[in-house]
Amino acid sequence: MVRDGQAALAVRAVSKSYGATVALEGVDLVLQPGEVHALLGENGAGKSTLVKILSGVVRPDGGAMTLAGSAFQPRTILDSRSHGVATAFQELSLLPNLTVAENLMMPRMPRGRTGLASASAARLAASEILRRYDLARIDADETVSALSLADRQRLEIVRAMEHATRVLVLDEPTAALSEVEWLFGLIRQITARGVAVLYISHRLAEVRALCSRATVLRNGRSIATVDLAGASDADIFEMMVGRAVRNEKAPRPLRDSAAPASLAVAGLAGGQLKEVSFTLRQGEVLAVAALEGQGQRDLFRILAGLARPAAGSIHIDGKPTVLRNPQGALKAGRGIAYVPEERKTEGILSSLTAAGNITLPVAGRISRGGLVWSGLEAKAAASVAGSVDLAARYLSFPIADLSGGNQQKALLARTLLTGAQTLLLFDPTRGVDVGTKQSIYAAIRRFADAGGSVLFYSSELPEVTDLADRCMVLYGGRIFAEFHGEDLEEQRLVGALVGHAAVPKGMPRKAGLETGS
Amino acid sequence: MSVSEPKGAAFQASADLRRGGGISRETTNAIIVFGLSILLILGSRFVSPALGSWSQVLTVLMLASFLIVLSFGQGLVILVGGLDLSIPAVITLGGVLATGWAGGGGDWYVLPAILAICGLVGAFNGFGVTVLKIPPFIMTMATSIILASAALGYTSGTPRGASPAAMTALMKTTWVGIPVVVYFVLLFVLAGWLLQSRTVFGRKLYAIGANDQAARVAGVAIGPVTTQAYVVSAICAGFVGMMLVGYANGATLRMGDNYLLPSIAAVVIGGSSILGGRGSFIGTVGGAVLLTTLGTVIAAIGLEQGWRTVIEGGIIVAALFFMREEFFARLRRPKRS
Amino acid sequence: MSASAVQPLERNGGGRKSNWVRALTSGAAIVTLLYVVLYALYALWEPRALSSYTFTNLINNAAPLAIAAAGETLVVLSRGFDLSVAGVVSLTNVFMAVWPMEGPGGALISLLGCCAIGAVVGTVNGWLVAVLRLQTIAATLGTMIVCQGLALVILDAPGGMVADWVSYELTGTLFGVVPIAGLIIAAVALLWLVFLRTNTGIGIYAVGADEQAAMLSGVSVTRVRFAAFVGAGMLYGVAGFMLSAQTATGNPNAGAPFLMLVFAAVALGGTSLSGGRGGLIGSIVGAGCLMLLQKVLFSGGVSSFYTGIFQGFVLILAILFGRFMPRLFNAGAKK
Amino acid sequence: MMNWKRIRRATMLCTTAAVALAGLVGSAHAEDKKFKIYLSLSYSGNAWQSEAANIVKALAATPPYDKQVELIEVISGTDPQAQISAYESMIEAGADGIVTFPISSTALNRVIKRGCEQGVKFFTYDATVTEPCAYNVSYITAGFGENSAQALVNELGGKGKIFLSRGVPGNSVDKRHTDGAMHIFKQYPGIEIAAEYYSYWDDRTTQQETAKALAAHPDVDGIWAQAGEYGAIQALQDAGTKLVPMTGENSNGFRLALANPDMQAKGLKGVSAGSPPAQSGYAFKLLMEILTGKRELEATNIEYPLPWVPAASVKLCEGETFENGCNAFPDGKVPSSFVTEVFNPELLPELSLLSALEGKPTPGATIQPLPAEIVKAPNEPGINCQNCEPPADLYKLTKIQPTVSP
Repeated sequence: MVRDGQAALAVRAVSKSYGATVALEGVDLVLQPGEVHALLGENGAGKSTLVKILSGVVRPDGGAMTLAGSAFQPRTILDSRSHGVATAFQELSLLPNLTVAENLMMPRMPRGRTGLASASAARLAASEILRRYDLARIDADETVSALSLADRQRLEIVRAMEHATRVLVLDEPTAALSEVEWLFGLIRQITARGVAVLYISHRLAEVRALCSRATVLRNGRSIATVDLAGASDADIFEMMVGRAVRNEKAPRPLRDSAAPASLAVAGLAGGQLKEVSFTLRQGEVLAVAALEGQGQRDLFRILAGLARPAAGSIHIDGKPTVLRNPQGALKAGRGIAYVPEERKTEGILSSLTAAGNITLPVAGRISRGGLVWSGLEAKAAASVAGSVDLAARYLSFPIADLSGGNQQKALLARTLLTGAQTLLLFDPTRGVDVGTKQSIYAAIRRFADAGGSVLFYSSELPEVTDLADRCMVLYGGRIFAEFHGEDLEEQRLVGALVGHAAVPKGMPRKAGLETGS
Repeated sequence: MSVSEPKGAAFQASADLRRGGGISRETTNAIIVFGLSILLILGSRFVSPALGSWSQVLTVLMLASFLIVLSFGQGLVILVGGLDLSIPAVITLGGVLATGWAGGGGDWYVLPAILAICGLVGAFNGFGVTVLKIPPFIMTMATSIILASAALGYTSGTPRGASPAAMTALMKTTWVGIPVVVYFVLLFVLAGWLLQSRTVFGRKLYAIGANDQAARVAGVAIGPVTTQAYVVSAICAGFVGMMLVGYANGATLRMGDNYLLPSIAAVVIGGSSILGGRGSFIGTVGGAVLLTTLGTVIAAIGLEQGWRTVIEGGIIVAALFFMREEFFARLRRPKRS
Repeated sequence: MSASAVQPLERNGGGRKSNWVRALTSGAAIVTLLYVVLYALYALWEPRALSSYTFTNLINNAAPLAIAAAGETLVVLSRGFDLSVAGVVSLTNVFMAVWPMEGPGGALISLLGCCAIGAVVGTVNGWLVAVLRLQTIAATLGTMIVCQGLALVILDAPGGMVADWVSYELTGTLFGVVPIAGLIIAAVALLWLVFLRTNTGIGIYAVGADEQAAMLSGVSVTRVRFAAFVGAGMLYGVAGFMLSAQTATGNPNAGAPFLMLVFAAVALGGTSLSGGRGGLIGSIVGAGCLMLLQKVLFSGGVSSFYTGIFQGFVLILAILFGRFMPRLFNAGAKK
Repeated sequence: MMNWKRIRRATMLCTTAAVALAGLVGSAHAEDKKFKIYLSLSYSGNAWQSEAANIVKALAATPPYDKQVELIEVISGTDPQAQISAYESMIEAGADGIVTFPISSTALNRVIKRGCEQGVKFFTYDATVTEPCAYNVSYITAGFGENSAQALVNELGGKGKIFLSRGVPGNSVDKRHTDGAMHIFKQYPGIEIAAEYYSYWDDRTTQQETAKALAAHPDVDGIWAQAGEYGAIQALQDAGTKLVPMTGENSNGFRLALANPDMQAKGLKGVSAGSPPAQSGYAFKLLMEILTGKRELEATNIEYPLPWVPAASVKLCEGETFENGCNAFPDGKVPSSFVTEVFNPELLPELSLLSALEGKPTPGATIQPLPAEIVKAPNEPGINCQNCEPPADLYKLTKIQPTVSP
């Protein structure tokens, strides 16, 4: 055991309650200088609260923290930053209406000769920072809202790194990044300077690649700090979940390729989508794999009725269909339901209960005499809650009070309850913990086995290979490659994602020449 | 803008353990406003011994009836994250048409027809807000200006005629010693509460107000539903115009002017979020009753108008203070050793 | 507030606009274009519109609303609504009329007094909203009513006399051509440009766009909110000062007409009522447009019974126009 | 880049639209030479305002004025700035005279002075301005407050609880009336003012505010009201108890009530006095006589007589005008909110009900000359002059004498 005095950061017996709710209780955590330390735990285990305490957003009720031996009690973000502790937040703390330069300089702009904030000085300083982090292609004058989600995440990371002289906290830094080498390189550089990194991620592969030790949180307590080399995935999962998790790949029977098509798309274009044709059959789970910004978002939004295609045709259950809006999509053929990418902005209705969220699209169906009865609502919600493994007691809670994983389960339950036979799932397990992932996978498989069709996009390749019957790789707005059966394995996918794999027949070569984002 | 924050998305304590603790915030709010009203009525005995009586309660309910009906509509619009500034103009429209077309007698179908016309104004608001995407504040303000001008032109400045018989009956008769309008208000409150809290329509309004993009993804037809909220608001305002005509037996073009801010205040004091997605009609009713009670008590104190106004403003701020989230959190939080 | 339900497909990187296109399609530029068009119409019907006398009148007329709208913009940008504008204008107007102070020195003291009144009200608003976290529209409704009451306490009927120096010099011209009121507006605009280049100035945009993210970026949301309300209050004070110069007398209800007009001016000036986008200069010109519109309708001989119909539709059309122009340019820039 | 093309196209679009609009609306100019007279209202929408405006319109359409006058009505709203702006526009448009209901007694002074310097004649009616170059035609100085207060005191026998139903807070007319009334009430220690509230000169508001006051003081003995008085009667009726003596202004409903035996039996007594819309007609005719050279008159304050109709004097009109001393119209002919004092057989014989209701001239009528004499109003600081001394007997009673001693 190392003494706290030598540690970059030592957290001892920190606790925090919100009203009657205990978020953290007796959490211990020690980071050594130059170490990348993983913080693991399910959603709701208290990771975010700990991050907020470290960043000075929230003050703990009890416990002590020391930074390089001296007491550390940050009271604001700036306070903690001035001590060399900086955080890249999961919910991105960038201001969409300000420029890249302003965001990077926030909250204090560099001054010009007049003593006033100078746009040119900010631009210069920002460009210099961007260059150092290998992001010179981002224009410092661009407003952040014009950047892709991945670039915003990069910016968030860069900003934290700029201020982290002692401790860098990265909360789900790869949620929107499809390639991680850039980040890993930066982390190696910064740890070489002696900065400690607290790395929070649900992707165990990443964690193993980066970190030597990990601290596991469960129900607001720190369960253990383990040497990752000496712990198997199963061990870690068990610590996180408190029970053993089975994680073998279920053998999938080969799909009947003659099953009727539930969704057929031809020549679809719009936004970044150039020309996409494919068929999704009943009982099939079809994955879309792509790097950030290859048109997958447009594809899903068009199919969900949220955006209009510029060209192309959509057949649903054999009938040509024009999708005007989501309610139209729900009614088209046997129904298309969508689980959106951004839970917070497009998913949950924060002031409603979980049950209210789940039953919203079918509120008309479950009403009696024009009125919604809470009993009927609860019954309807409970009927699907089980199939996504959502505990029934959560149904009456405001959904905003649930963890991200349970929110995601509720959203999936909502699509199931609509009775739609085609599901569009955009990154359904983003920011979701291991246990929840398994529940979601199981729900998706059950749905497909019962004859439903699923089109999903995922930023995690293991998810694609585990779950999908077939996978299309989108590149430059087109379907660049397609894999199924034996071919569906990570190595091949990785190549195709960046456009470097052996080009399948009939694909124009030039697509491979364009560089990824 | 490509990413917009959901309304009122606060920092979530992402612990599944956190919970509401039995009573919802809306209920507590409503209890607080009603409690304040009752306290005010009881306390007003100190101002005048005649106050605090049953007849004062009846007077308050009768005078509050206008505000209750109005703020129901305003509340629905606020629930979807909008604001209806056209209320005064629509009140006038309802009043002017009621006296002009149905004054004294008139055919029974005239009153619904007038409400339908008011509904059209609401549809116009809804059209501007949902299709043209004009901010509700501006759209309804423009409607208000247009409508006021049209009413001025239509009447050349003087509304004619008297109250329709039905409205006079509603406002002037009593049944078992209680004004008929009080029964009406009780029924209206029940119906309004059901509509807002228990119907599919109400549910959709909450959804839109909470997060319109998410509601859209969930298959809620944002445009039509939002428009309906404006239509309901306009119909309520038009009906209040007719009630006022029944009450005072005649219309003027400025009869709605003093109702705009109270209609918003009642909703907000009742605990609704001005950003939408939160609130209950019962709370709003409490807000309307509180404001009206305040009016009767203030009318009875012998202070200069200026100071009375100061007190009125102060009480509004105080009511908001008690309605704060933090205040609730403190109420709910059990004492910890 | 309302929905931007239909989102354009997200642009990733491409379609970048150059700075000058951005400037030209900003709210301020569009509303300025509107102003020019309205002025052209006015001049067409009323040749005297081009005289410096008329122009001075126009500026004098618009100055109080323009400055009040400028103040409101600060609050709106930080995602709030400030109804106290009506109260502060009434209160300062009454202050000016009940305690007139002669001469340039007196005017300066009066101005400082007005600013101080505004600052106090702004501080109360800031405390209610930023510290106690009350809803802006409701909290400022309360302070507005309190201020209106205080104005009535000080002066229970229109009357009093504003100092001659204030009412003559501030409505006059410099060198016979430059309206003094215009200079004061220009000074406000200049202060804004300076303020824009302070941390708090940028912070207002940050808070208006996303309070949460702003806080996580290290912006002190409380301080920024406070600054917005105090700054707004002071500008309302200046607006009351200018109104007093123009009417030369006190009226305890003087501020009431500002309540709705400032928001119309702000929206017309291209500031998003849901915060984070827009600017103060647009609001100033927007206020000018509202005042000019009255003149245009008058000179156009529109029957008084129907001017409201025109005003309402102009408001709607102007907002649509403001939305349509950037698209026009965007389409151009993409080719 | 095609930006310039875009800009040009946009600009052209705007200009075309502007020119088209100009052609559409701007054709109303350039008639043969008539007196250009503006009727400037602050707001419109209640019976009083539109009757006053209608009277001017009717007179302007009555021969020979119909050939001599181009009358343009402008309604600028309750915002003094808007009225300032409207006056400025009128001056620029070459107005000969402006007949106006000013929104503020002081805020408009500057622009009025500027107008006077350019030769524009300003005639205010009812409400006044303190700028000395304007002509104020008003009953305000005629003592509505003190006379009606004395009448109420007389009815109450010098003691009782009363309500004051006032006008608009912060308004100078309301203040003048109330000051006058308080001057009387203060002399009677037996008079207790139980409640004082603002009713905005509106029936509906009066009714609601009176209802609130009644909740606190059901034992009220009398009501002193400004315009909106009919609402107070309705509030008393709603409360279902009794009626009490009250004074108020000139609504037809109030006069009918005063004369109604049933209501008298329940306790209603009182006087109808107050603001006559006919002032506007008098102001307009004075303006025309000056413009047409029939009269020389230095700018001054002109008093319009205070109408005074106690219950016993209420007399229904058979026809369309005030004839044979009648002063109210039967129920059904006009709404209860109709302000009856629209006629003046002496000053405005040209008018009929048609004129007051619709602004149309009386068929066959021609403009009759005004009596040569005018009644000069006393100085009242803040009302019709600034920095002036009020007469010592400012609140002297003219219509009624005290019948009870304090």
